[in-house]
Amino acid sequence: MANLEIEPGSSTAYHTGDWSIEQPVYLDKWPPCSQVCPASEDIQAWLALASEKRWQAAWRKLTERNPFPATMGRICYHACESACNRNHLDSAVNIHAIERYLGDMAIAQGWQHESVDAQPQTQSVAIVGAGPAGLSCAFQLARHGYSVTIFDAQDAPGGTLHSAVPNYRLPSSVLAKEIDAILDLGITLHLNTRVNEDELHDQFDLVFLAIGTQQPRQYRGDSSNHSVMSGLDFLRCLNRGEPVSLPKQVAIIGGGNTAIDVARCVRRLGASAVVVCAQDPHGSHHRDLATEMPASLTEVIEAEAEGVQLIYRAGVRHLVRSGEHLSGVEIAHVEHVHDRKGNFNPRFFDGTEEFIAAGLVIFAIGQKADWQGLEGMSQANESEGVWVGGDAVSKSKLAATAVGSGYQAAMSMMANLSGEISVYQDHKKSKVAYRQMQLHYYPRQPRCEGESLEQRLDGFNEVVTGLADDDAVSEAKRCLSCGVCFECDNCWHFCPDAAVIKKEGGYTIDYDYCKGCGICAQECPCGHIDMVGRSSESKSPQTSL
Amino acid sequence: MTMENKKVTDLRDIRLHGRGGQGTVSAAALLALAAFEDGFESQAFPKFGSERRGAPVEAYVRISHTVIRAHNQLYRPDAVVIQDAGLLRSEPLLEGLTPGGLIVLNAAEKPEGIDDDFRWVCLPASQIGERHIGRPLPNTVLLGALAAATEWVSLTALEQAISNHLASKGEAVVKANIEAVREGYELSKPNPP
Amino acid sequence: MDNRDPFRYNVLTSGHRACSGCGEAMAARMVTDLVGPDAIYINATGCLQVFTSHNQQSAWQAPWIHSVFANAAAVASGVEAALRIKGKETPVVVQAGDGGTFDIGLQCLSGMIERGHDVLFVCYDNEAYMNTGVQRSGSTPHAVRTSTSPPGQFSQGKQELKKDVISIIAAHNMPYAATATIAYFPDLKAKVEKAMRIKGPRFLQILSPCPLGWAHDSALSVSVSRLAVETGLFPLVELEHGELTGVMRLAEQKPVEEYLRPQGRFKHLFANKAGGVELRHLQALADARIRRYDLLNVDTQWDTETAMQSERHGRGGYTVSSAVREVK
Amino acid sequence: MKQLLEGSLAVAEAVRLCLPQVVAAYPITPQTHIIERLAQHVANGELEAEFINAESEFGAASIVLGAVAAGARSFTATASQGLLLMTEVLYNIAGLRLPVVMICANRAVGAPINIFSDHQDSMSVRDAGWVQLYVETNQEAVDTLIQAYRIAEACGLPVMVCMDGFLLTHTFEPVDLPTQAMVDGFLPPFQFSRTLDPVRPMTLGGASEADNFQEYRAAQQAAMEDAMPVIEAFDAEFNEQFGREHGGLLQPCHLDGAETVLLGMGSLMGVVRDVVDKLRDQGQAVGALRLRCFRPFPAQALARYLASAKRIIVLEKAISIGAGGIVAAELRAALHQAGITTPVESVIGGLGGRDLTPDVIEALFQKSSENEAGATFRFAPDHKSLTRQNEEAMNNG
Repeated sequence: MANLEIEPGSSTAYHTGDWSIEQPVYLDKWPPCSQVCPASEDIQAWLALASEKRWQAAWRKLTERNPFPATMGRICYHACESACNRNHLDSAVNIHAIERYLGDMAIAQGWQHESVDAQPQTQSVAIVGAGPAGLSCAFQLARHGYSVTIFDAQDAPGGTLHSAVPNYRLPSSVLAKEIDAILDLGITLHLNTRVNEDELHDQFDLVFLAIGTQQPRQYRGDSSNHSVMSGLDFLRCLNRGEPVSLPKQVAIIGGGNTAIDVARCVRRLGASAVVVCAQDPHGSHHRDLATEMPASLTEVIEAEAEGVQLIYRAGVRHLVRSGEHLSGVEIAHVEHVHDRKGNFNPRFFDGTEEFIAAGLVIFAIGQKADWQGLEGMSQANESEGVWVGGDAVSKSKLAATAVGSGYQAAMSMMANLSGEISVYQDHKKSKVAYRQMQLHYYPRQPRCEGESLEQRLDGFNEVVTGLADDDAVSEAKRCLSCGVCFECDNCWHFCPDAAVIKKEGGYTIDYDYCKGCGICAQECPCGHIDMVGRSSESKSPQTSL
Repeated sequence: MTMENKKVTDLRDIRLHGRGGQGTVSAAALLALAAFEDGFESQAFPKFGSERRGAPVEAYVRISHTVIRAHNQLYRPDAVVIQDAGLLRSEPLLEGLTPGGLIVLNAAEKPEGIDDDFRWVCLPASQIGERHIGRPLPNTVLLGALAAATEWVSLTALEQAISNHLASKGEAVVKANIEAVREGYELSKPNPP
Repeated sequence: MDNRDPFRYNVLTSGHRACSGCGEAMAARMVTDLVGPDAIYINATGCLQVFTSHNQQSAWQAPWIHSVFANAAAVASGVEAALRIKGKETPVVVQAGDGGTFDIGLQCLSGMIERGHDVLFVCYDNEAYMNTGVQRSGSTPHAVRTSTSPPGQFSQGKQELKKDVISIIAAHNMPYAATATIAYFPDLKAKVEKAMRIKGPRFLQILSPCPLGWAHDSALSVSVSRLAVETGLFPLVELEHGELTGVMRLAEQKPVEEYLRPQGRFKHLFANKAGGVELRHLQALADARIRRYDLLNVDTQWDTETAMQSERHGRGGYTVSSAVREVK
Repeated sequence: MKQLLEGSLAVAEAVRLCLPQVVAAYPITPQTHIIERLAQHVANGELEAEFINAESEFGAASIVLGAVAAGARSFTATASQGLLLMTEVLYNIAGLRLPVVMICANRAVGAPINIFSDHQDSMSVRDAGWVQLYVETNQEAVDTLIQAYRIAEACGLPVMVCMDGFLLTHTFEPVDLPTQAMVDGFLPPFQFSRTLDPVRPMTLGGASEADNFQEYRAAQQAAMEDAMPVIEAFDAEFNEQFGREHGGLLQPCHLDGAETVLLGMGSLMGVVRDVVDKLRDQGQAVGALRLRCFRPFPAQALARYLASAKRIIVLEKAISIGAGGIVAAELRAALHQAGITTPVESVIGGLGGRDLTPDVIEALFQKSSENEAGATFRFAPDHKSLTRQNEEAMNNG
């Protein structure tokens, strides 16, 4: 055949795909923020929507997993930001600020949650505890058409969020509005109600126990209640608006967030605060001994800025009294607080004693569940129609953990009720570390912060304001979209073989022509493309749509 | 080439000598054109090679009653036109000139030591040319002289050839050259017997 | 014709037989899709011509002609002259490798530019004669191993320097001459579009890594070309009528070793002391280029960091300059 | 109407009449007057074309290659070293089957450098796939140039019109230039089916492999063979319209009853004709045959014309160094193929401008001891020594 002209594009008859040893595949991966988020929020997804100013869509995407964005945006200690791959480029995306921005916007705009299933279900579920776990579970069930009834012993819903989170961090009105939005899905709430096992068994198909930890752990070394109180009680009093009078100096015992909350409240009431905690400060911890201070670093820094004094690796040997009057505490270097079996058994080093003057000691050394009336259910399991979640059973006492726990319970219960296996299988996608990404494709851009109040010790006003509108967009755009295609076109531009086809909203790889050079995977900024060994089955075009 | 060949084709061969810049090749072309005007077949060509200003230049003309088919060089001229007498000292200008052949020389008078076998026409063609053309160009003056001395081409035909060939250079140039060719012709007309 | 991709023409489409990871194929695809199918392409002999027109199968979807190695610019001159006399405004684009530009094709290219033909000449510079098996060219950088500049007891690879062809081209009172590389698509796109808006001869030198000849992993073609820029060894510049009018600033200067390490063609430099001298020589060459073009301080629209930035939903594709020309 | 014109100018006029749209060339003696005149025509607006001053002959050939591929009738001219510098592109033009027309102002090839006429240049590229037509006079150059475009465009073959440098290009001769209307009546406007055009994109000049390359060459060979009747037919058609013909492939001179026939190409045949006339007048049975079309090589026609000759002399102005006469070798093969056993005397002369005078030609017609020695070829005698011998003979009586 001696043609003087060759047909355009006739090379497509030759399938260079046969040359390949490896082939690229598009793979949506689980970004580190979502991976560490206790509520398993799809952070990348709602940030992407926010970056396009699709605010309501972003809010809906967020609340699929967590119906408390305004609340969590304020109080969550945002592990997501510590894990953010952007820390390897400049600084983490200000996720919590955008979350709060979305939550506040939803409240301001009066956005309503929408049902997922139009069809109401016949089964009914009881939930004990109207804290974040119970409300999260109720929210999911109600969205899916189940009849939900919540019982709570308190006079207001919200659990610890309501009773023990200081107003300067979470104004009570914000929480109330988010709870109202949840209840608006048609959830029945019985307050001031202690329900018993039999009632639950008789009236409901399934039960979710989310009773939280409402009982403070007591200090064992001193039986006198005078000049000693628990952190939880202290915060409850404050949130109820009861008058609190303090001595000049207050010692707070404990290394958790409650201790820090208490200390900062003490400062706001005009007294000086010393926090004595058994753990190491952040940044010099011994991870194997699990001695890292559990309080959020941000909170600690804020507290120190507000004049709170912190003493690390110290424990209370005993309270020092002159008669009934408390004069202070004697502390000493503590090697460990709990022994190997987990029992409270502190070991102090002699010769390290120190006196801390204090007119009041507030112990914030943990809380426990109150099983009164539900003792029989405390050991029940799902086969008996009982789910247990929230702070009462989880090691982490974070509100977001409780929200996640409620979500998991709801999904599991619905699967149980419908007889279908849950389709929600989080944490099964592969992870994406910054080393799998090409960070040079992203512009460096400083993080936008909300503004802090200067005169913060004057009262219990919110310390941090929300983001400005423009800042929320540009901050959302800082998301690297780890492991999730954001259609940058790199794979499409860089394919030497025109084997990447661009479609509306994504790309397809034409394996007939892909030679498997690996450039697309190498140059994908967000690590969305993996090279895999070529198998005969994977010959059909693979898409990222 | 032998004389016999020449008789066969009734050729008249003319060789022109000059220096680069004197219009030697142009003169050959004009002569051939004039012959062609008169109804002859003719052919003109330079001594092949590159042209360098000031260097000796030769050009040739064939005039015939019959079609000229030869494209080879010309060795036995019947007339030689010499545009620069100085060349006589260095170049074999008269080589091959047939016995009784004509020499048309750009000089006020006949130089000494030239074979008496040849016929002569001498005239200060550069001066005449300068008078008419403004530059010491002897070529058309010498053509007029050649025409007058040989009657191989007519003056009318030469004038016509000049008009055609030099038309692109403008009317003034044509006119000046026609005057020059006329003067060369007039000066060289053989005295009436 | 192949219309698989709704978002670009695929002027150079699939099924071509370039090596896996070919930088030249990538560069040519970018350029030809930016120029579009309403143009006439002239190709010099070389890899691109061979792998796109293999044995009665063509990967081109635009009018395309190949004649011989040295004459692409002259063929383009003829095509352009023909179009001009016919009153057509079809753009004419030459594609050649570094051999067809720096060496054997330089004379025709120089003639084309001097005569002012309205032609875009694109050199896909892969710094050696790859088509014939990696022999040294005038574009091969100093100290590179090729099959005709092998390292040995008395040699550390190519002794001579890479020819500064962009300066040679620019010295023709050239309306537009620029360097680019595949790593910076937005920059490449801007330069192609700018070139297509200018009338007269235009020249683009696009650094196009060759995984075979440079001996790097085929996945690294883009990364390596980026490092060539970031180290200062391959400055991205624009010259108009001989004047420097555009430079890609280096956000930071990377040591040349980062560029050299992944490439087998520089491997011998890491083997002994003599190689070490050449490493310092290459660093000095990079430093000199940085000084010459003021790559670290010059005030520019983009730098090597900002020019890289990916954006959600891409940076625009291939909507194209032939339209721009029609408007003009 | 006949005019006395320099050969270069005459063919330049012929080129102008063919209305090429692109003219590209690089100056080389003795081709320069042709392109200078065309440049002037373009400058004056007498020819609507792009005149491209190429940077080399290689570039010039490439430019017309591109121009024809883009659908424009084009022209170039060169000679000697310039033609050889074009060689690669000449093959390419032919391989792409582009109907390019060019003039080769035949000149010797150095070293030593020599600007004068012989046929070594065009003979050296005889295998490149171009039709080669060698002309005898400037009139024929004009007419052949016009025919060349018709042939090239009808056959899809490039055509090289070979005219002797200086001997034709620099010689003023009477030439009858046709009018534009006459040329237009003979040469239709250029239509090229493989024009580069986005409206119908195609790939030209792609790579080929062992399993089809030979077919490309076979197709070129077939086109060449098919071109022979076309060349003859167009010359005949030209004759009808213009009243002049040039023999098509071959032009005989006094072949009737000729026992000794001299075969040659180009302008040297003028002197040969003069000599044949003279010898015929003297009663000698001599004749001549002019090979006008060297490529395609008209082997069968040659055998027909030479079937009855008793002695065949081939005089050619080129040499295949190490072998001898090129035309002679091909003629021997052609005659052998046709079963004709007449010996072919191969004579090489006129190299580098050496004059082939009537004396030389006459000497060739005479039998000499050298002829009978059975040499593969010999060089023609030098005209100066022959003249001296003749003069001495005359003087001696």
